[in-house]
Amino acid sequence: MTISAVLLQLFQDTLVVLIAPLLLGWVNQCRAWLQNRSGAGVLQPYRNLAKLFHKDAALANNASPLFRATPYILFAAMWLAAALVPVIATDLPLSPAVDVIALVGIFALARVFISLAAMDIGTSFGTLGARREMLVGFLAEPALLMVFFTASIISQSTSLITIVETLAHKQFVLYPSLAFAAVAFVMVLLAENARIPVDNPSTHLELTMIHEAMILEYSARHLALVEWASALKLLAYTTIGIALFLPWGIAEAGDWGALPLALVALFVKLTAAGASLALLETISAKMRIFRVPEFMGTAFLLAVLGMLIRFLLGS
Amino acid sequence: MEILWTLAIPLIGGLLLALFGGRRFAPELNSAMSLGTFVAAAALTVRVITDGPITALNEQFFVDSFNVFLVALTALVGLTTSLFSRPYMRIEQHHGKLSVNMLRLYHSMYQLFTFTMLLALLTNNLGIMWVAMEAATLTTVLLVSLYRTPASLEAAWKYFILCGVGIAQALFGTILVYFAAEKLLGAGGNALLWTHLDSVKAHLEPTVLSLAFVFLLVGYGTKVGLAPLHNWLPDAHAEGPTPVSAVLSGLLLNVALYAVMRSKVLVDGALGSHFAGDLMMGFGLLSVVMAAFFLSRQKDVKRMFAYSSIEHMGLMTFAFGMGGPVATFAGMLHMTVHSLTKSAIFFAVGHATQKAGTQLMENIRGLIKTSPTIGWGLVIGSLAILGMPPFGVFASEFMIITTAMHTYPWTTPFLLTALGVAFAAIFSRVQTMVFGETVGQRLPHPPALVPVFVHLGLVLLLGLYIPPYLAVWYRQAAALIG
Amino acid sequence: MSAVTPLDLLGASILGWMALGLGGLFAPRRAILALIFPAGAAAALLVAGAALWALGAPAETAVLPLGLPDLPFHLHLDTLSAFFLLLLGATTVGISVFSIGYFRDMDRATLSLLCLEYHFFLAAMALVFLADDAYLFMVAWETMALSSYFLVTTDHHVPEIRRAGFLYLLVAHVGAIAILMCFGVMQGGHGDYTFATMRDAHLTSFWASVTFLLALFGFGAKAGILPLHIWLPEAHPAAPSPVSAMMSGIMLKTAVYGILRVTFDLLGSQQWWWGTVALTLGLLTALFGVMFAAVQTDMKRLLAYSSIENIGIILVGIGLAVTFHAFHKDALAALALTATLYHALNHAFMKGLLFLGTGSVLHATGERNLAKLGGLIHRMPKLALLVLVGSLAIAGLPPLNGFVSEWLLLQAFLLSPGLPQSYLNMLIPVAAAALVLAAALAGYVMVKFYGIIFLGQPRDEKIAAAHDIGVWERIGLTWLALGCILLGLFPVFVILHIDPVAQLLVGHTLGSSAAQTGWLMLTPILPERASYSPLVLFLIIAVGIFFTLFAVKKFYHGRLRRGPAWDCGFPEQTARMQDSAEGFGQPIRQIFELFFGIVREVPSPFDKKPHYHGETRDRLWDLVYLPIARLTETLSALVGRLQHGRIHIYLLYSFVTLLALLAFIR
Amino acid sequence: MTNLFGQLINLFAALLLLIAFAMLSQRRVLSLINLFAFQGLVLSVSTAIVAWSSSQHHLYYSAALTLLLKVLVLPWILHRLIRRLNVKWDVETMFNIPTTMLVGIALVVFAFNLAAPISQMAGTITKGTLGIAMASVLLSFLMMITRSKAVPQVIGFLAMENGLFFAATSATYGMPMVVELGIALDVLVGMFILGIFFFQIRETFDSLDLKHMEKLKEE
Repeated sequence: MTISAVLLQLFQDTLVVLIAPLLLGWVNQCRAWLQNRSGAGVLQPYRNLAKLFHKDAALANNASPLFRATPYILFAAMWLAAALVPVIATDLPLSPAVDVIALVGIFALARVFISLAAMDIGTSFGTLGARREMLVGFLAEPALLMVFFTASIISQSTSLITIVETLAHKQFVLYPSLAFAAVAFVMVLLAENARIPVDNPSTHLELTMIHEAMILEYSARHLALVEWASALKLLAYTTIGIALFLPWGIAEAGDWGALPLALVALFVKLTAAGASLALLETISAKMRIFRVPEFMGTAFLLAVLGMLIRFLLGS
Repeated sequence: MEILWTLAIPLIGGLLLALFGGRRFAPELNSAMSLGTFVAAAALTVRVITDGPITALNEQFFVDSFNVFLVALTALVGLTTSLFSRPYMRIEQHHGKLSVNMLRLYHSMYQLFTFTMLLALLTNNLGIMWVAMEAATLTTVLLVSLYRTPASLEAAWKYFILCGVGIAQALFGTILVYFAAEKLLGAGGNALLWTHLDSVKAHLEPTVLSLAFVFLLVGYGTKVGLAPLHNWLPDAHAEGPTPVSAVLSGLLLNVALYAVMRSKVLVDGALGSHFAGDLMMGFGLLSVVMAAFFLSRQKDVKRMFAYSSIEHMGLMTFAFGMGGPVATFAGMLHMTVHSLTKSAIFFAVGHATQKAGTQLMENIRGLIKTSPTIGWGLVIGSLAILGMPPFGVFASEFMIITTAMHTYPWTTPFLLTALGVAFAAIFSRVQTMVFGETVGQRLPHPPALVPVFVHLGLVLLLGLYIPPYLAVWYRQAAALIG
Repeated sequence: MSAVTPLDLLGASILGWMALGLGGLFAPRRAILALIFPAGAAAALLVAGAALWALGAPAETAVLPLGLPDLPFHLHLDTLSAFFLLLLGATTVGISVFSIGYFRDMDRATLSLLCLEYHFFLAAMALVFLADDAYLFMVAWETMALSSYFLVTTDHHVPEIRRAGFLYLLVAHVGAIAILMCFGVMQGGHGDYTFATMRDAHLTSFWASVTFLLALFGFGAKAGILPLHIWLPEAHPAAPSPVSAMMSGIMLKTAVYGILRVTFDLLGSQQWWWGTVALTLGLLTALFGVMFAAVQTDMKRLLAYSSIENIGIILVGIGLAVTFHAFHKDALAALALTATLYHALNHAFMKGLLFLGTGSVLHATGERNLAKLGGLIHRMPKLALLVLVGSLAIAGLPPLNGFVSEWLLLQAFLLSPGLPQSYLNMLIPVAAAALVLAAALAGYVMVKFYGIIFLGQPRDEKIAAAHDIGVWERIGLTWLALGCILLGLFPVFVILHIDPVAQLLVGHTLGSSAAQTGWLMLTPILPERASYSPLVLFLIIAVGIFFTLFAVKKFYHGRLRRGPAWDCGFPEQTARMQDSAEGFGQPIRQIFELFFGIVREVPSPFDKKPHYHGETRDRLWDLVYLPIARLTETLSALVGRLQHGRIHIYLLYSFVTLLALLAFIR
Repeated sequence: MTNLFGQLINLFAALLLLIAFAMLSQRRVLSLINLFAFQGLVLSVSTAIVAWSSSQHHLYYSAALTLLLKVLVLPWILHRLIRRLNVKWDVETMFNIPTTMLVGIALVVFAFNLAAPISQMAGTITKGTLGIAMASVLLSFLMMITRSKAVPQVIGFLAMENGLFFAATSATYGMPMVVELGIALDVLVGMFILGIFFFQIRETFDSLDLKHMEKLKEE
């Protein structure tokens, strides 16, 4: 691994941490516009974080060390996830350490920890949120893996780098299987990032909320970290989607000239992705919590279908 | 010479005990006599193993390694049972179930029964063998009806009539054998001597012999307890005094099977086909399966183990029927371990029933709590009889099942089912008897559990290590009966 | 000829175990705790060491002067045996040390019996792995079953426990007979039962398949493969926790060992559809197990069902290996096999840890019912930490060990395309999906398990009195937890040790390719195909955490207030209002409703004493076992009619038999 | 000369079979006993004839033994028994007599062609009698099945013994002496035991009807 690669890795690490809230802000802003609201501006998430970081932390009496440790673990895990997706260039030295399966594993790790933390206080809300989160998770996780498998069967590999290189730089082929996978992936993304129609990040209505219910007991710095982590998660998912389904423009290993172009491409893609995400959220309605399994099941089936098609048609 | 002692001691014992059987020292005398018998039998065994087969009294008696092993077994179990019956019978008397005369009858008949069985084993004359078997029936009939209760009388009556009729068929078979033999050996005594028959068996008339074997099988098979001729067996075992159940299961059935085997050898020689073997396999399999299903309905503990005896006799018959060195070896091993284990179980059961004051299993509870020795004896014994390693029963079942699986695969589903059902039936009941909360009163005399653990120890030994001389001995016997 | 060989050491420690067990009968209570169990642990350590040594050493054989006349006991120590002995020894160290503390307040009589059975159980399992002839194998196998039965029924005055024990022994016995028959097919017919001759015996494809199916049935009964699993959720909870740990962690693996031994070693060649059978069964078992685990309300039952799930996963691996090997894709077979063995090893550690953990909880609170527990992280922090490791591991989360083996297995799935059987190629992705589903559900289960027991507030007053674990328990648990972590962080080393086994069974290894980019990076086939480095991942996360922590400490004033949890403006929140275990399982129950037999009685709004009772029953019980029981009932009723009591009828039987036979020979 | 003996023996054999049928159809205990005694007589006479014709001297002893045991002693015991137990009632059978007879005839046919191939090779002058012996054994078996009281059942048992004995003498010039003695002893002892039994059964069930002894069974 070259020094340049190390630099690139560090660059991506910092970059993702910094732009994650921006993406969140952008999505919210688009939603505001789509709902004919002026919106708080794309920088609102940064302001929130800053505010939270200045507050005094309030902790429930029977909060255990686990409760306090979780935000850090969460943040680190999501940061790792976002940092390892080869979205600018494909020679990330750390990326081989984590292939797609491990990536899913990391998401699962984060999910388990936040759920445990939610159960720690022992309010009915926390446990309820944890349960719903795990419910969504155990259906989303296989779906996500199936999406990855479709891609990795095409590229004969589970390492992100190889996948991206195959999809981006081999001669262009249309993969119907990937189309199915893409749809499934979007559904998973919505579910995993607590977006409508599965969850609504902007309400605290106990009948529906999932993510918010879990982090109800967090405050100040802990809350800030958690929020930041979920922003990172959104970014990670988006970049994964980009890497899998619109990988064009990602720079090849050692190709420094392509970097700026790649960066531009990334920002364009992110903008588009954020906008379309907001659009999706606006046009769809929140569904009952018991409908969620059906929703996720559909995603899962679509992904499996994609894989089968891959086997059947070899395309 | 040893032969004479082996036969004389129990005979004398029977006569002596007919006189003093009611005295206070009678149980000890009984044990002493059995001990004498055992010593003589042991001497005989040693001699046969060293010098090979011997005959005596111008060939009226004949001992080869096949029957000497049964002689030794009979003498041993006879001894241990007499040891067990000392406290057992005293307790029965203490509970007022037995009068002095009954006790006298019991002791005398016990010895005579031993005598008849040894005679049946040792004689070289098929006719005398028949006589001895009939005599064994008569003595045990008296033993079974010892308590004079309606149930015991009914059991004894059925036992007498069914076995009498069966034995009569066996006599007809014997006559037919004689009829076939006298053409070759000439009329008179020799034509019934097994040694002579064995020497000319190849030339015996096949049709007659096959006919004879049917009668012999039905006849002696009744005493072996093969289904569907077994109906006397559970009643007799359940209603007689427990020592008698022990010797019935442990010895009488073996001797009957011995008679069947002797005739099988002749028939195989004459027919040169697997006819006899097929019949025995059929009966054996039927007995195993039927007994297994009977087992799962039992309420009376002794009755249950009686059915288990039917099952195991069926298994042996099946093994002998399959023939071949491995199966025959396994069959004889199974004879040994079954006698030892089953009698041990009956010893434990005897004391357990005395404690609980009933033979109904749902009223026997928590033996391990009250008297751990009886409880563990019963558990270990049952596990052994159910074919759990490392006990000897498993060793023989191992060989039987694997051989069957290889030679007659179609039989194995039946065996699997039967063994499974039998396991469920017996173990579920034994478990409730030994575990859990307890009932039952103290016994007026200390129970005799040495025999139990001696037997189980031997069975354990046979499961893990069969001494070479024993193996050689079994092999000789297996070679004799093919 | 070196002075001492691994086999000697193993033999020594097996004898040692037996001696210790017998010693337990006579030793006083203190001595049993202070000497015998530690000594047993030491012997276990010796076993582990010797096994590790044997993994590198050539195979050894020995013949004991015991056994049947033609058949003295044959011992054979090859790499397969060595691997499983390693599993046995390494896990037992932790469990035995734990037991020292766990059994401290048990009365002498019970303790000495338990000590006897415990150590004979260990010795029997070791002998199962070493046996090289059918007879010794069966003896060891059944001794194992028997001793574990007595262990299960340790407090036999509880009727349920008696029932559980009986069920267990019955299934075990039927399975054993099936195994016996399987050996019966393989033996040459000349009464030679050594495995050596079985290897040489050439079976027709039909008989080979019969053997495989018999083995699958027989060993499946011990492993708890569907539908022979029913004894498992009864027996494992019934036993004292260290025993549950051994049964779940180690004993189930003896069945895995048996299947591998018979399928790959004794039957030289396989047929591909065997693999399909195993694969399907495995998937069903895994899904079934995890589903039922999700709805349990008894913590030990929950773990038992999770064991069923893991056995299913292992069976899936075996199925893949068989399929690949049948198609002569040995590299893939090696991959699948390695994954299988790895998972077996992991499961031993994880499940051992968790069962011991529940044991400590049970010991401290006297409560097995999840509805009563809660908040133990405050009362028993040390235990909580150790169990957390186990829970994360068994939930299959990186960087712990559970993830590695599942990762390898998924790799095997992904590399499968290109099998000659087209519909196998269809089946395999679906199978992969199902496997992933099971793994994800395991996460759900473990969150429930850990969250309900350790987090939240105590749901019952007496929990408040719970005390943390003593030093022996802590050492034992730490040993296992360390195992989970190290197995997770250094997969390459583990795989290098599994290689000899793969070499033996499928004639191909993984290590050469797995370690090609150094011990840090695990690359099963090629670096660009797949790579995973738990250590790096772990370090990155750690660095991330510390960096964040540092940054926050640096820029944040760190003021902190403690207060009551937010009650949503509803003042009287009680601990009873927390989500219960059953509630936590509710979504699963709703989604997979048709698999559960659900029995619930819900109170009406007007009940004076509102009472709720809900249980989820095993459908298979009603579908498979009750019919069998009824059939037996009816059959024996029919047979019973024959014993009619009338002597004339009996005479008639004899008469008819006689006539029939006469007619037959005529 | 010899074929005269042969005819005589065949005659007696036929007589034996006839008696067996008579017993099968007989309802009264007393006459059953008499028939049994008569059967014994026929048996011993035929044995004596065989002895004379084939100059097998030990057969005289067995003939004498038969005479003593089966014609004098056993009937005497039986007579005393039924007098002491006063059971002179009629014997009701399980099936009605004609059916039994039909079954019996079927049995005879069966026995005959079962024994046919064997009788061919019988060296004695008494070929063919083996079938009759077998038939009478089966008939007495049938009788034991059909009788519902204890005493007739025992008589059937003894009659079976007779059939066997006839088989022995007719087919093979008799078993070795020692065996015959043994058999005789067994029969005698058995009879005694049965005698004791009758009294015990009687005093326990105050009847000799077997339907009281159907308690032991699987319910």
